[in-house]
Parts: sequence; structure tokens; C-alpha cells
Amino acid sequence: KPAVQKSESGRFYSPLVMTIVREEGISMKELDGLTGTGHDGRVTKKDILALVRSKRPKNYVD
Amino acid sequence: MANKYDLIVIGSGPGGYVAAIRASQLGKKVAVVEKAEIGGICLNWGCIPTKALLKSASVFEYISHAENYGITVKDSKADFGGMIKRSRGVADTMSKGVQFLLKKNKIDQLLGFGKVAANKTVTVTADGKTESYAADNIIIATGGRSRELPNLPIDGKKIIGYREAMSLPKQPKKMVIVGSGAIGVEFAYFYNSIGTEVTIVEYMPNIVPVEDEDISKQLLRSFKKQGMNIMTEAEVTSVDTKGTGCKVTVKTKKGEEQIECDIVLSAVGVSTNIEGIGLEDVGVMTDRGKIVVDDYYKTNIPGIYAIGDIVHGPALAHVSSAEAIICVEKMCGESPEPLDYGNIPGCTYCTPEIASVGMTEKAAKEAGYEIKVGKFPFSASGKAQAGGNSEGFVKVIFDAKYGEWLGCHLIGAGVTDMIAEAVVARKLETTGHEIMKAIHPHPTMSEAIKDAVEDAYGEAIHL
Amino acid sequence: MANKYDLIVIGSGPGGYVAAIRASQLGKKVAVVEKAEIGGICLNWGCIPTKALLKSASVFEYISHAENYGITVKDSKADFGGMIKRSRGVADTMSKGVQFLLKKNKIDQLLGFGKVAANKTVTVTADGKTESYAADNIIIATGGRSRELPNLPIDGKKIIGYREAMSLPKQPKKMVIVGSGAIGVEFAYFYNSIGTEVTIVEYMPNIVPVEDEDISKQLLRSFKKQGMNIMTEAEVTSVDTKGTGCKVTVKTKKGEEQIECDIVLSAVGVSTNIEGIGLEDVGVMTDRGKIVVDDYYKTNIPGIYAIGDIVHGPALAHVSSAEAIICVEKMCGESPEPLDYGNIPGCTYCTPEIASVGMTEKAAKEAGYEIKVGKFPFSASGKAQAGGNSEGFVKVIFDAKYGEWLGCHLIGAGVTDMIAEAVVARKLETTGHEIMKAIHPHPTMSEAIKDAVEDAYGEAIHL
Ligand SMILES: Cc1cc2nc3c(=O)[nH]c(=O)nc-3n(C[C@H](O)[C@H](O)[C@H](O)COP(=O)(O)OP(=O)(O)OC[C@H]3O[C@@H](n4cnc5c(N)ncnc54)[C@H](O)[C@@H]3O)c2cc1C
Ligand SMILES: Cc1cc2nc3c(=O)[nH]c(=O)nc-3n(C[C@H](O)[C@H](O)[C@H](O)COP(=O)(O)OP(=O)(O)OC[C@H]3O[C@@H](n4cnc5c(N)ncnc54)[C@H](O)[C@@H]3O)c2cc1C
Repeated sequence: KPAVQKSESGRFYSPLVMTIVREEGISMKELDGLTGTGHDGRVTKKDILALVRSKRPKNYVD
Repeated sequence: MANKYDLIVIGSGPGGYVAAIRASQLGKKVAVVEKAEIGGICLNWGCIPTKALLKSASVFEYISHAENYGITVKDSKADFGGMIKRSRGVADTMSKGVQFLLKKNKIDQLLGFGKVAANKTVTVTADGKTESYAADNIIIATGGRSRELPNLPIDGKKIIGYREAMSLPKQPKKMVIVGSGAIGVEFAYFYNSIGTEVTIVEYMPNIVPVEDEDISKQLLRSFKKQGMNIMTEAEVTSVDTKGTGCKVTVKTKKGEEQIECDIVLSAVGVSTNIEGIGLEDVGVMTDRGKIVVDDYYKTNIPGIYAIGDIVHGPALAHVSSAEAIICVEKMCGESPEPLDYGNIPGCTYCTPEIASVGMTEKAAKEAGYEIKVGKFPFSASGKAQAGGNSEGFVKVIFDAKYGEWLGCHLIGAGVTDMIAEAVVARKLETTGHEIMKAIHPHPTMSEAIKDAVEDAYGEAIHL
Repeated sequence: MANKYDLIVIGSGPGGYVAAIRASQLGKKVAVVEKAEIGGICLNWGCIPTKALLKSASVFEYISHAENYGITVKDSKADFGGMIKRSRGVADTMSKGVQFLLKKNKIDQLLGFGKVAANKTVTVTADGKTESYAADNIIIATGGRSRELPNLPIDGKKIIGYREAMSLPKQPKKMVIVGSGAIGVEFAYFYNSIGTEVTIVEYMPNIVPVEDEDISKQLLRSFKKQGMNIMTEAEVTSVDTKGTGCKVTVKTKKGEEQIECDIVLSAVGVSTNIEGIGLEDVGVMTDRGKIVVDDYYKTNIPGIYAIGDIVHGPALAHVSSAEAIICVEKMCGESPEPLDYGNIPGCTYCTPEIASVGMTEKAAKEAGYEIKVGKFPFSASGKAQAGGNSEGFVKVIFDAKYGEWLGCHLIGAGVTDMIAEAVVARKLETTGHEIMKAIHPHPTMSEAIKDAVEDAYGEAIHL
């Protein structure tokens, strides 16, 4: 079950972002390093999907 | 030129007046040009007066079923003229309200026909006189009007558009409504519920064709139960208006059929008011009847912007207003986010009401998503039972992989006030989990959204 | 022992039946013990039947004001018996619905008085016979009943509680209602609107005292306009029931006053059903009438849990159900998040309706927040005007520092279906920004929430 997790940096990530992070095996550190394009730099679905695409982990099917 | 503004807006609808007020809030000197009523179609001939009529109809329906609620009513009558008068009164009040807001924000109202001209000038013509006004920026927000089909020329008497439909001198006995988008079905519900015999003719296989198929099917069931005659995959090929009434020829898959009626309402969409307003003179680019703009509503000509029904995207009042604010904030140097056209709710205010946002089931599948679908009928809702409103349902669509809320489709009593939950939650990038864990108050219709999400996740308690 | 269950739930209200169904979904063998009606107070004597009565009242009000909507009604009459009968019928249908759900989930219904006993046993007594059942886990969900004040002993005839109030044999001419919480004001609205002369007596300075003060003031204005007599900072010191009616002595700041009426409704809160159910025998800890539990509803005795009105927190159906699910999921080894008692909506279904979540303005200030407050009156809403529902407003409270949405308070038509937006958005940790940028459909009552947020941020377009 996707719980709303907090990052180590204290940034808030949306439930959808957190689900994608978990599903795609992205580390909290990578996530915290991401610059968001949302309001006030918030990381959005778009940003995290861009990261997923750039990494193309094994379980990512385009 | 004495008449110099920071911004001139042409058109005072929910696009134009909102743009003007936002710009004034941000310190600009602003004028609005309007050739007809302040407030545009929305307040005067669209959203507001139709909702006033629909409220009269729903009150009348309650009265007709009063005994269901333990109330005896001896004798009741729909006073058509009274309903129309009330509706016009509400429109008037709202238009005056916008006039007040414009004054309060020190926005000049230039009454007349506006045209863009060279060198960021706007000309305003009224009573044969033309004045010129200069502006650093111009927003075009001239909105739309009834689209006319070749076979269905609007004469304003027997073949009418939406304006006449909300201001007829007397109630028609029989009416044919061509087109079953929001405007068509709203008038269909209104007239049918006060006793007019209504036939809907829709070209597509489903009524309210932009909605999820399940919604269309439910509305069809409801409307048939209400006694309407509904023809789909059907087309009006001609209307003979020579006699006292109209003879409407409808082509269906089974062949041709003739329907007699007093009045034919053409509700087949909207055309844009982009003719004769100087676009060609200054070289503003258009495409299939719409002005071409970027994410911040800039046209190809610097300093000229366009918003509302005359640009791409759905022709809805809340879209016009949202575009207005983004356009103005960007113009004033702020950094608004572009509008997410994937998260715009659409509402239809007949009974049962319809409200939806995001993808239909079909669209989600076509986009390649693997989906989880949940449904909850209002017949299983305690509040719906208590209110006597058990028709309809909630349908939700989630991406099975990441849990994204792809679509939410509601049909039932009061659902137009319930869809904001889905819009906001989607904006905040929810998954289904958070909706299930957010405590919806009991007993409400809104619980059905949570129940439908539970169903999608295989955890429905009340099914 | 043959009768062995994984889980026995005592009480079949929205706490108990939901717990039973969730446990059954998770593979448990479950029984529910019920001494009265399946579905508990909520379905049979609480949430649902009151909402049925309130709907009858609001339909009757529409009929009384039909001419406002362009409808002539000659002669209408509230048939009190018919309204009561409808309400009982709705309750019955819902209770049968829950019976069906229990059966569908293969949950045994043990009808009788349940008691916890040593060694995780539950005894069930009916018709003088007692059976014992063993269980790995026991959930106590026995709910509440009308609280009685010493000066206001309920006799069920002239001094009544909520049960009698929704099943009186005939409509009282004059009624005194003591207490103006949700239950008190709902009955006040119902009886007043069908023609009973209603006096409300409230001990606190404001009616609906848990609500934001602005809400209380608006309801006071509305209720006075509806013709009710309202006494605040007032206390019933005695009721003389010897004559044909009642003589109620009310102590106010100005002195004592006598009111005559047919019936006094005591609506001063709820006591818990924790007596005689074996708590002392097995040593379950209680505190001021409530069973003491942890975040997952465990009592001090392993294997015994308690949820709903009998534990701390607001006595509301949706709270009972949420607690049920968390309790059962944890019991079954899942990892549910504990309930956030700071994000529970409260609704009152009189006209105008009230819905709120989070902190009142006063509470936010007392908690030390620097706040931004926004307000939007429905009189400025196009939909409210079109619907003839312009009474009331939206009030929103934000933390000025981080933008957290601290509180949302609504009063007006249909607001109980609108508060879910705020609950969900707060759960998703929104700030005001996202609410303003989420497109609310036009024209709806829900737009007023966005408008109020704009007001808090100094960007209100429609004010
Ligand atoms: C019957 C009906 C019901 C509707 N119901 C809804 C609904 O419930 N919800 C919803 O969201 N939408 C509804 N709509 C659609 C909604 O009305 C439009 O999307 C909205 O009005 C568009 O706003 P706008 O500002 O772009 O243009 P408009 O509201 O069309 O305003 C344009 C204004 O510009 C003026 N104008 C045009 N040309 C000139 C010129 N050359 N010079 C000066 N002034 C000019 C016009 O007179 C008009 O006042 C409805 C429409 C209709 C017809
Ligand atoms: C008039 C009224 C209106 C209300 N309106 C609302 C509203 O609109 N919204 C809202 O959220 N809340 C409302 N409430 C409150 C709501 O009804 C309660 O919060 C809710 O019912 C509590 O649920 P529960 O499961 O804890 O207990 P209950 O619903 O009280 O159920 C307890 C059940 O346990 C049974 N029981 C008790 N003791 C035993 C025993 N020893 N053995 C066997 N069975 C037993 C009882 O018979 C009962 O059926 C209202 C209450 C009243 C009185």
C-alpha cells in the first residue's frame, strides 16, 4: 500500500510521485536531487517520469 | 492619443471581465469593450439563465412527486412566463454584479463593437461613431454563438438557437432538439419536465457523446423514463416550416421519419466570433475558426492575446476565466503555470446531473493504460435513499501501475458540486489510496466517490 | 466450543458492521451481535431517518416558495404521518441492505444482548436464553444513546429524546428543543419548517457551539428569519408536565422565563452503552464513560478492541466506520495509518446546511498560528442566485507562514456534499495555491471555495 512518505530533505512528494518512485526502484536520494517544474519547485509526475525514462531501469516498459 | 490603456480587452464574458479585473488588481489601467451585455454569453445567455430555468424545472418536479415526501399538493401549474421572467431577472442581477465589479476595479467600459487595428489600437463603434483607443496589450475574448447547420437554418421563430430557447413567448407543445451535448440535454430536460413533448435527435450513437459511455447509457435510461423520445445515429435532413408548425425529416439507420412539432431547437455547437474584428488587418493567425495562441495565450502578433471560446480547448466558462488569469499574470511578468487541459471538469445540469473530469474508460484504454475501474450506484447510498435521489452512479478509473486517478465520471443529484474533489485531488497527484483514507462525511452523496474508489481497489464495503 | 470465530463484533452500527465486513474481506470468520436493529443508531434512529425527514421538510419549503420559481401551487399540506412513515421506510430499507451485505460476506448475525466474558468469550442473551461464543478477537461497538440531564428526565411522552422525535404519533404545535448541536438544530429546522412553533434553548453563547463563530451567527440569522425563537446562555431548570402540555422554566441572563409547549426535546448529547456488557468482569479500562484504546483501538485487554461512539473522538458515523477499518486491518497484520482526528469533517443537515473541517478561526489563533482568512458569500455566486440559494458563505483559514489549509467552514445549500474537497486536499497537504489553480466548474456552489481561497490570498475576482 502506498503510504505518503517524507523525504530525508523534508520535501513533500505527492502520493503519485511516491508510488512511481517505489514501483521503479528510485532511491530517495535521487528523488531529493531532482529539481521540480511544479509550483515552487515541486517535483511532479512529469518530472519523475522524465527521470524514469532517462534511467530506463529494467522494469520500465516504454 | 489621450485614450491610452495598459490593456484593452474586447468582450466582457467570463474570459474578458476576469482578465480585466486581474489586470487591474496587478496595477494596470484597463478598459473592456462590449457590444452587447456586460458579462457575455455566460451570464446573460448561457450558464446562468439556463441554471435558473433548470432550478424551476426541478422544483416543479419535486412538486409533482410531493406525495413521495409526505406532502399533499392539490393543484400546481408551471407558469412558463414566470420561469422565463425569473431567469431573465437572475441574468440581469448577475450582469449588474459584473458592472459593479468593473467599476470597483476602475475599469472603463467602452460600449460598442470592438476591432483590433494597426499599432496596438482598438476601435470601438457605437451608433455609427468610431473611437480609437491605444493599448500596450490587447486581449481578444469575443466568445461564440450558435453554430448553424446548412439543413437547419435558424429563423429565430420556428427553428431557434439557445437565445430564443430561453426567452420564448410561450411554451411549445412539441419540440425537436437537434444535438445532445450539454446545451441540448439541458433544454430537453427543462422543456420535458414542464410538459413539452420532447424529441432529441443525435447524430452520434450515444447522447452526451463526449461523456463516458456508461454515463450516456444512464442518461438515456433516465430521459426515456422521463418520457422523452430519443433518436441516435439520426440526422435532420430538412425542416418544412410552411404550415402552422414544423415538419422535421429525420434520417435514421432504419430509414426516414417525419416528426411534427412547434419548434426545432438547433443545439449543434458553437461558432466563434472572429469575423470582422480586424484579425486579417493586423495579421492575427487563425486555424479552423479559432485564433492560434501559445501556452500563455499570445497570438503571433506581439501585444495581442486571445482567450476563451475563440481559442483551442473546451468552450466552457471556467476555462475562459482560467485562461484569462494565466494570460494576464504572464503579461504582467508573473510566472503562472500553463493550464492543464487534461484536468478540466465538464458539467451538465439536467436531472440527473452529469460531472466528469479526465479520461473516459475508452480514452484511457486507447491511451494504452492498464486500468482499474470502480463503480458505485447511488441506489446503495443512504443519503441518496433518504433524499429520494437514488438514480445514477460514480465511476472512477485508475492507472493500475502507478495508481494515478485517470478519470472520474458522475451522474446523479448534485454531482456538479462534487466533481471539484476529483479535480483538486488530481491536481495534487493523488492515488486512490488517499481518497479512500480521506474521511468523507456520512451521510452524503460524496461518500459514493470513496465507495467507488474502494470498488476499484477491491475493498468496497457497501457493495 | 463449537461456536468459534476469528472475530466477534458486538453492535452492528457503522462501526460494527463495517468492521465485520472488512474482516470478512480479509478472510476472517466473523459474527456480529445485535440486540436491536441491524445497522445501529445511524441507519435506524440517527443519520439516515433524520435526513429523510429533512428532505421532506426542504421539499415542503420549496413548495411554500414555489411562486419564486414561476410555479403556482393552490393548496399544499405537510402530512406529518406520511413524512414519518417515509422516514421509517428508508431506515428499514437501509437496515435490510446491511443485513444483505452481512449475509453476502458470510457473517453470522447473533441476535441478542452481547457481553464480553473471560477467555475471549462473548455471551449472547435473547429470550432469556444465553449462548457462549469464543473468538480470537472481540470488537466492542455498542454505540450510544440520548444523554439525560437531571432537570430534564426523558419520559418518552412529553420530554422526549431523538428516537421519539422521529416517530411521534402527531405533529406538536409547540416544541422546546434543549441543545443546539447537530441533532437539536436538525429537528428544529424540520419541525419549524412544517409549521411547529419551535424554541431552541442553548446553554452556550452561540448555537451550534462547536462551529466557527461566523457560522453560528449565520445560522442564528437564518433560523430567526425562519421564525424560530432562540435563547442562548439559557438553561432549562425544570419542566412541569402535570397539565395538558408542558411548562418549561428557562433561566437566562435576564432572569427566569416560562414557556408553554406540547413537547420538550432533549438534545444535549450522547451517553455511551458501556454498562452491563462485562467490561468490569474482564477488566477493560474506561475513562469518563469511554473505553480507553490506543491508536489502533486496542483496549488494555489483549484481543479486545473498541471503536465508534464508545471511544474518544467525535461521535460520528464516518468516524466509527474509519476506526472500524483501521482496527481490523491492523488486527489482520496490515499497516494502516492511524486516523488523523484533525481532518474529520462535521456536517449538519438543516437549511442552510453546515459543513466544516479543521480549525475554527478562534482555535487557529489559540494554537498560535498567524492566519490568512478568506470569505465568500453565496450571494455573490451565480449558481446560488440561479438556484435561489444565496444564503450563507464559505470561510477558509490558512497558515500565513507555510500556506497550510487549517480550516474550512461552509454554510449554505448543499455544502455537506462540498466539504470532501477540503478533506481530501488537506490530506494531500495542499496549500491555497493548488486550490486556486484547480479549475472549479462554472456555475457551481463549489466555486465559492476557490473564491474564498482567492480572497484569503488577496486575489478575489468576484468580490
Ligand atoms: C445555453 C448555454 C449554456 C451554457 N452553459 C454553460 C455552463 O453551464 N458552464 C460552462 O462552463 N459554460 C457554459 N456555456 C458556455 C459558456 O457560456 C462559454 O464558454 C463562455 O461564455 C465563454 O466565455 P468567453 O468570455 O470566451 O465569451 P462570451 O461569454 O461569449 O463573451 C463574449 C463577449 O464578447 C462580446 N463581443 C463579441 N464580439 C465583440 C466585438 N467585436 N466587440 C465587442 N464585444 C464583442 C459578446 O457580446 C460577448 O458579451 C453555455 C453556453 C450556452 C450558449
Ligand atoms: C438523531 C441522530 C442523528 C445523527 N446524525 C448523524 C449524521 O448525520 N452524521 C453522523 O456522522 N452521525 C450522526 N449521528 C451519530 C451516529 O448515529 C453515531 O455516531 C453512530 O451511529 C455511531 O456508530 P456506532 O457503530 O459506534 O454505534 P451505533 O450506531 O450506536 O450502534 C451500536 C449498536 O450496538 C447495539 N448494541 C448496544 N449494546 C449492545 C449489546 N450489549 N449487545 C448487542 N448489541 C448492542 C445497539 O443496539 C446498536 O445497534 C446521529 C445520531 C443521532 C442520534
